[in-house]
Amino acid sequence: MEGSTTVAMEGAIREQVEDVVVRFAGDSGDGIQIAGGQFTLTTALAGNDLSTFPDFPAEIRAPQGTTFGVSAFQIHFGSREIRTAGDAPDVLVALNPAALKVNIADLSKGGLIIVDTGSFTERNFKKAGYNGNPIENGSVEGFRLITADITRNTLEAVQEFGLSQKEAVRCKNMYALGLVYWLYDRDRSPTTGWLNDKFGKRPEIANANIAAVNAGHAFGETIEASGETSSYQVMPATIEPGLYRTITGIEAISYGLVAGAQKADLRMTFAGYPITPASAILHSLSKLKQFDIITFQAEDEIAAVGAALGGSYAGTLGVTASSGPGIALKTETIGLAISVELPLIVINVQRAGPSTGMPTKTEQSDLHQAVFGRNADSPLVVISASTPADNFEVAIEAVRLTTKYMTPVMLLTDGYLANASEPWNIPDADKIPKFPVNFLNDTNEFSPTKRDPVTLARNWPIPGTPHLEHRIGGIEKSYDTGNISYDAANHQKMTDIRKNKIDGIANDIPEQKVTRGEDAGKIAVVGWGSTFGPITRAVQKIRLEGHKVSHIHIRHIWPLPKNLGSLLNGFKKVIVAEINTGQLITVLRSQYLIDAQGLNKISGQPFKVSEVEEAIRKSLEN
Amino acid sequence: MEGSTTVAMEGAIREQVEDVVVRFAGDSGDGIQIAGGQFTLTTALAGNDLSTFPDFPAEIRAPQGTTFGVSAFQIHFGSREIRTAGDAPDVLVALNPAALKVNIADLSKGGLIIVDTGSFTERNFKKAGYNGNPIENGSVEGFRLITADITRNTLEAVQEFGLSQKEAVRCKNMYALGLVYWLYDRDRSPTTGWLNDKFGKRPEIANANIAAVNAGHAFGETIEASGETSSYQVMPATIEPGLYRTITGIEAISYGLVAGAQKADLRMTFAGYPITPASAILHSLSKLKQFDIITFQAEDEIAAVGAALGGSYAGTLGVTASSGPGIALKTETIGLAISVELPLIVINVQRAGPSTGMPTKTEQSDLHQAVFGRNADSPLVVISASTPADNFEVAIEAVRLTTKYMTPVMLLTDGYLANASEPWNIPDADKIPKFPVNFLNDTNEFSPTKRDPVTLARNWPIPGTPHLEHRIGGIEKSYDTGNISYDAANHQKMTDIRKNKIDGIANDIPEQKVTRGEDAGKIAVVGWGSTFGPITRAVQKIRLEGHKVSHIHIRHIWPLPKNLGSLLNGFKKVIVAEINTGQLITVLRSQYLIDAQGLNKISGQPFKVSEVEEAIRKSLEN
Amino acid sequence: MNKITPPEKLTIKDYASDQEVRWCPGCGDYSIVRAMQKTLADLQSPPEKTVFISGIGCAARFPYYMATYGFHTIHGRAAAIATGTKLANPELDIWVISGDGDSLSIGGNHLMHVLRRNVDLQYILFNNEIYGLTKGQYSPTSKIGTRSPSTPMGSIDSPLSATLYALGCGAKFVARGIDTKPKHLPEVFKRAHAHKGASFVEIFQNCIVYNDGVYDSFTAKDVAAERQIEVEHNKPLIFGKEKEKGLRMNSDKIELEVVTIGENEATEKDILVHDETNKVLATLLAQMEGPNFPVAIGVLYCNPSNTYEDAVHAQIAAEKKAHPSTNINDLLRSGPTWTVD
Amino acid sequence: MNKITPPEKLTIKDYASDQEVRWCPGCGDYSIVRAMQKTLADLQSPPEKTVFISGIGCAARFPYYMATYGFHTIHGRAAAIATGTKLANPELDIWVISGDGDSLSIGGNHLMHVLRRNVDLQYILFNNEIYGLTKGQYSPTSKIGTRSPSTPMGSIDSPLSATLYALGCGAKFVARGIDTKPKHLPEVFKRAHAHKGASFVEIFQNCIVYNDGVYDSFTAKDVAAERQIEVEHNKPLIFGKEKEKGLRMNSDKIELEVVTIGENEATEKDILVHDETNKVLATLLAQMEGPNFPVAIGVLYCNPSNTYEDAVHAQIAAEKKAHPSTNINDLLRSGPTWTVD
Ligand SMILES: Cc1ncc(C[n+]2csc(CCOP(=O)(O)OP(=O)(O)O)c2C)c(N)n1
Ligand SMILES: Cc1ncc(C[n+]2csc(CCOP(=O)(O)OP(=O)(O)O)c2C)c(N)n1
Ligand code: SF4
Ligand code: SF4
Ligand SMILES: [Mg+2]
Ligand SMILES: [Mg+2]
Repeated sequence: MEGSTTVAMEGAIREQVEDVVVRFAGDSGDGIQIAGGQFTLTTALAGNDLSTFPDFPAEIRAPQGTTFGVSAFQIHFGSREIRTAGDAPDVLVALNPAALKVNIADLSKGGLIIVDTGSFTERNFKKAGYNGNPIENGSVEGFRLITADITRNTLEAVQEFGLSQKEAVRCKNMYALGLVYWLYDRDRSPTTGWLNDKFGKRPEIANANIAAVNAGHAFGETIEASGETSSYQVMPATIEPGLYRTITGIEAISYGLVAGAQKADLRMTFAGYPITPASAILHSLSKLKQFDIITFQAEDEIAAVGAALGGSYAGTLGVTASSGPGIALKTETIGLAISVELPLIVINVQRAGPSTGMPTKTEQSDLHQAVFGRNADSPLVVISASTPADNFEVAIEAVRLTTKYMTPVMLLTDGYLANASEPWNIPDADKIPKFPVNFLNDTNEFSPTKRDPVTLARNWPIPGTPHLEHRIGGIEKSYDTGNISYDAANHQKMTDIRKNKIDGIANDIPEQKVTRGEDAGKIAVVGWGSTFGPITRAVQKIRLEGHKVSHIHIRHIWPLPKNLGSLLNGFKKVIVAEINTGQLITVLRSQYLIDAQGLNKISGQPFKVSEVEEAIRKSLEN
Repeated sequence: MEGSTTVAMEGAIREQVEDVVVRFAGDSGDGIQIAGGQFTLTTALAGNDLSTFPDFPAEIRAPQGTTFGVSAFQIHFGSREIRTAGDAPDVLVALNPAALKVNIADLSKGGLIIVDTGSFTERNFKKAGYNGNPIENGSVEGFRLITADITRNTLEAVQEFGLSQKEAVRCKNMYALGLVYWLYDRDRSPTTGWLNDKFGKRPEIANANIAAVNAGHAFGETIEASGETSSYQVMPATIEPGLYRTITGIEAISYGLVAGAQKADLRMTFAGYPITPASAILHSLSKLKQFDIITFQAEDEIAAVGAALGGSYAGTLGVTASSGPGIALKTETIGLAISVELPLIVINVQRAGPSTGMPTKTEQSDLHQAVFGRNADSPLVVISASTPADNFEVAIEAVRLTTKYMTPVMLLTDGYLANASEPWNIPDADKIPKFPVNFLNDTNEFSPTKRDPVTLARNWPIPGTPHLEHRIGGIEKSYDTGNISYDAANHQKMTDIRKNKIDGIANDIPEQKVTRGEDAGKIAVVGWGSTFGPITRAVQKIRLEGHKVSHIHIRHIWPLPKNLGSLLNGFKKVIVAEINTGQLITVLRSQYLIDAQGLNKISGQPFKVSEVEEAIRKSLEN
Repeated sequence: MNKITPPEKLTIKDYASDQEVRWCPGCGDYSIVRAMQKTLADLQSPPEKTVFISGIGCAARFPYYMATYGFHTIHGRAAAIATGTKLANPELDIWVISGDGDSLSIGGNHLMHVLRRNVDLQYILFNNEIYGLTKGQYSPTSKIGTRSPSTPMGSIDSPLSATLYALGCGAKFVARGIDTKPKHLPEVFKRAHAHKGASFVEIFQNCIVYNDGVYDSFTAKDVAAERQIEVEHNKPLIFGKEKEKGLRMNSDKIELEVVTIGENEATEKDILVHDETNKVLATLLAQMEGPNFPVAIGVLYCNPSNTYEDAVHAQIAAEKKAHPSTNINDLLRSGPTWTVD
Repeated sequence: MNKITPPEKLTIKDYASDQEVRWCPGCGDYSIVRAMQKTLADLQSPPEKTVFISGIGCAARFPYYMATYGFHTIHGRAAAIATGTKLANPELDIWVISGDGDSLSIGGNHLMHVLRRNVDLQYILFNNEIYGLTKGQYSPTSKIGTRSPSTPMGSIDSPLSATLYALGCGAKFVARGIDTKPKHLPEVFKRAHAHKGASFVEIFQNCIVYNDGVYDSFTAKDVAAERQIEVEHNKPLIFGKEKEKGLRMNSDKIELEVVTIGENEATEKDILVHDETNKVLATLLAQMEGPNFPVAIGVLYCNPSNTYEDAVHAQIAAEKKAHPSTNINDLLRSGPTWTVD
């Protein structure tokens, strides 16, 4: 909580805070993500700005009560602009000892812990690796505490609805949610509505859950009345007017692809192979078949990218998505796509590596792979998303570039962006410009390698078109006829064309803007992808102290925006902040010979605002 | 021919030349490579320095007489140091019209053409795309010509041996060889010996071929006597004393692996999947099983690298080889090798791309893939060979580094280096230092991730060792125990360790030497791999003109030699010459912020000396 | 656009492209390309709807020689790419062309899945029991003992039977042909084409350069009649110069045996009648090898079932019916929203 | 080095590692790991020579729980990696552990080749007809109509039969087991272990979270006797609560039929006797599916042949004999040389 004042409210006195970070945590069977989702929705409706971060366990369903089975959901909300899910939780809801164990170290100083004492049994202490009851043995010293036997209270509250014991216990998350609703004075009706909707066919479950929410809320009022704890208020933020929804990165990317395909006037062939965290795109598009989307779960990543390319060959928009190890498998086929110059979108939802690494943790370490990771001189377009909602725009941009330039486009997003959600000012899709594809059907002097003189894109004749029968393939082809050619000069020409085509795209993308701060100055903090939130907040804070520090966030990784070199040259120092050992920095240093310094973190976690702040401060001092 | 004087010889007057480039060309069934090979051996025995370049057609056996079925073999030899196969042939032997058509443009001004008029038929003109007889229609204007009905002459010469027509015609290449032997006053006995050896079981074939050699030679003497043409002499070069042989890159790399494995005291598991031009390593090692080499033709490249890694896991030296598209397929498994820290040598015999590209043509365009081409932060060692024979040393270095540092090593060579041959001063293998591997068998405080404090290499416990049973895998593992770990700080630590281990190898490789020239000066021409020959010759020539230009050739691409940055900083200008659109240059610019300029060529052909010279001259002027 | 009036009837020549053929002289691939051109002419396949998709290898050069659409892709992946193409446009008539290395070494998995899924295309495997394009290494179908550059002491792994593999993968149409049978081969192609679903055809193809004569034991003119059996649905399984031999089921041993009609009490009634819908019979036929058995060619198995692309598009159609709006604004506004003003 | 005296006899516990098991409570994998630990104890397998190599998936976590050597590799590639390990050290006793996705989706090709080559190892496929680890997408063995996150309208492609696939790949040992049969499973494992060559074992495994009860139709206690048939070499193929049913060959249709002994003139003599060396019989047994047929478990096929690693090392031994020098200097000096002085 960064700023807090106390205001008199109707009935009670609520402390007013500018922003708060709440983390719900419990066993993976405890419904933590659902509670988090509901709290997010309610908070958005209350007019706060917010950002969320779900943190799933790596295991499907680890044995109950173990530390590796803990699931968590963090939300940061406030009356000011919120850009990250928050460095450290102010409130931790711990539904079992393991959840406490795993999360307590992150809690902010003097933070509030809500525990379900009903789960604080000897067995669970042992499973969590506690020696005795942590509430009693000093483990929670320095924190404020609300203890409630949430399990028992929930069972009591739902008793009348005649659920099974298992079903009844499952309402625990709603009790905890009700309690946090009380803590921040939230309206319970959106959740009530959602529950009635969701369990329409089993009203007893809906009612039980509603009763649990209410019981949790009532519990809060009771302890408040007893003076034990007080509740807070977070005023609405000043938010641009519009129609809003919360959107996860996965939703945004899926909707962006659908919108992009429509703008291009193309059907879509999406082929994927399940892999965490990219599978969700396949799942989400599988439910949108009415938009003329073929979704295909292939036998592996090679088949997936192959089928996507085959789909492009036939005249649909071929798209595939995976994560690092899967992308590695796709590179040979991406090379073919470069050689035959067909559209292809390859989405990489990056995760921590190398190899299997930590599939559920985030990282930005596939930029080298995207830009350089193929055999031969095989340039393609690389773009990246920087917030969950940004995936929407970036996906549309990917469709635009892949179809206009007949080139594969690699879209980099990551596990954090994919799962996190943010409120989104829903754009008017009708206002997004169209870029319809025109398949060739002019048989005049036909050659499959004929190019647009400006974009250098080859034309796109598709099978099924009479009189344009032709052959394409991965062997080097004649610039003129498209037939196989081993001619030395021709190979030079084709290599140059492939390079120039991609380089030329720099003329067709927006110039690099400065996200925050001046166009020149002391320090530019450069980022890309999901570091957007922490960097922009850190720069904001440092700027409030009066320093000329700017934030530059790059969407187009390859080719880079035309003005980027001169822009960066306007700063005394350039810091490149990345969740990797230094990858964008390689590109920037080699392109612009700028002595940029890296700020790097590779722990499977996003940057904290304080980490970026500290790095900037250090740099200011030197 | 760069310098030429005329000297009186016994009987005849032979013009003495410093160096000559001869290209044999004909249909792929004409035995061109054999003639070239024999000429090479004889030339080496005559004491010339030399370099060769075979150029195979892409097709297995293209229809006779077509331009795409032309096979060629070029040899450059001289009385001075020879570093390249020569920019332009002085002599072209064209066994059919197609061979003339394909090669004539490369011929040096006023060069000599030897044609087999027996193949100059209307049908063959048409197949070659000639409109009429090129000898008569001005196509060979400006060149000198020796015409001989080689086909008929050969048939006559071998008549007495009773061969079939097909077998008899096959002796044509020997006739042509005999003629060129005459031209350069070569001893025929090595070829005679070789023929007797090779056709030991069919002496009539040996004798017919010998007769053809002699007939060709006699034909030369006849036309010389008639004054039509004169022959030449190339004096022996000053060559370091020693025992010599000619060696191709493939042989060198195979022998290097065998020697390296012996020095490491390891058996070898070589697993490959055929691909041009890398298959030859599999072929060559398949014949060396007595050295305790398991060769395995896998079902694909993924299986090949997998089996190699499985071989390393079991305690042998795992090696795999492929070319660009195949390497692309291997990258996921290379990531696993990085994660589990096992030895693994991955050889990339680079070829022209992207995709299938031009499999029989050379290129250096997989450096980006080698250094950067994997998902996640996954550093490994990259080294490269610069001449055919150099592959030997580099292969040994690969074995040393992979075993000492428990890391995959990528060895870059290319199609040119693999197929080309050069005379080799055979080293004494006994003098090569040993670096025996010690498998762990100490059970004391055992952990599979325990490291050597200096090299940071983990120890190598192999299955079969009692009491060291343990599990490894691609999931992130605890620094301390090696067990699966999703801990944030641990991932940071492991990522750092992986990086530091590879970075630290810079302390264990030779400092960068300057190949030719001073340690500082006006221009450094930097190269790597097979550009060695043309660069060094070009620099030599420019230096003879008095310019302070140096040649720096890099073997260790990653990590780079410790002193390289400061070395390069000593030059006003740095030119990086590569057969790609600029890949080493990316690394050098990003590492050292040096404004290096690229000299690039991507035509599937090596640099010509003149091209490098010209670039240096241009740079000197500016 | 130029107005081109298509000729009344397309001839074999109309299906041949203008590209110079680059196989070795004498290669079995020549007769296969001719058989294919004949097939298309017989079928009057519209060139613009016909697509040849291949991997890499000598065989995979095939598309260049056809005056249709063609995609020469990468090694082993043609089936996967073709699947995408067929899903994207089910109207296209797709032929996948592949070699034994392309299909059964690197591409074995994609072959399996395209057959299992029953994507409606024709998969033609040119089996020359060798890697031609890479200069003669042994392949997964090479006989044990094959000496090749990578197996100088002879290969040691048992060959895979392409046909048995296809059956094991759940193929619904499995047939065999021989490069040198210019009349039989187009008929096999036509059956494959007529079958809706994935049709698998193995062609025994001679590689004159690296594996010459590998099928001589049953393709050589003088032995063919004794060593081949052309199977036909509902016809007795007989062969031999005089059609005097036949296949009989030994039900105790559950295996086939060769009998000569009239000898050892074998009558015509004993001879099995080919039932191309019986998978076990197809397996038995596919297993037959010389010298004791004839090699079976023709349609060993044909048992149609629903195709993958039909089901895919049926789901799309159903969803379109269930959710008629394709307005992006509707999509973006689905779920809870709120207004800030 | 510490001197550790091995206990007289290793117990089941000695084969369990100290790692916390991370499968979902109730997962079928638990009983399989127990069955394996029992098997190793029964065999007294030396832990230091025993290696578990797995791909990725829930099943592939298996090696962590065994107190032997273990390599958790990458998705689909365990067979290839294990092949290298076995070639490098034939003394090792290798078990490959894999799921239906790992083996039959991404890894189908490597599975085929390891079986075809007959590398001496045990390949254990945990078939739960679903992708467990990635949260429940349908797999190549999922039944048509399977609703999963990637097939919300139900899957449409025909499932592959793992066992038929293995037979089509030329496997020499093919067996089946069920996770919930703690006595039968170790016996199957032991047979697989005893077989020299690649042994393929499919285990029907219940994924309680994403595909619960998928095998209930033949594994549920009340129906098991009627819906399963435990096959044993040389024993009649009978099943049923009272062992009253059996399998009979219908040689006209070349198919199996279920008969009840004593009914419709069926006698014990009609009942087929299992011959595990007959591949066609194995195919017939593997094809059987409910509700009309029982599901066959046990060793369907076992027909040993030379192993790959034996042949590899025999060639090496032969070459060592033929060329005894392993002096590098000799190697470098082979072929023409000349001296410059
Ligand atoms: C990824 C990849 N690996 C390897 C190769 C090399 N390669 C080309 S064709 C081929 C095998 C050809 O054999 P087959 O499929 O039987 O076709 P054939 O030439 O015999 O017709 C191989 C290994 C390649 N082009 N790409
Ligand atoms: C190259 C690659 N692709 C995809 C994945 C994601 N992935 C992990 S396990 C798995 C499938 C698991 O299914 P199965 O093999 O049936 O094992 P189960 O979890 O059911 O035991 C997938 C797709 C991966 N780890 N690596
Ligand atoms: S190598 Fe063999 S398969 Fe290839 S073209 Fe030549 S003869 Fe045909
Ligand atoms: S997801 Fe299924 S297979 Fe995986 S551990 Fe859980 S129950 Fe077992
Ligand atoms: Mg072949
Ligand atoms: Mg599974």
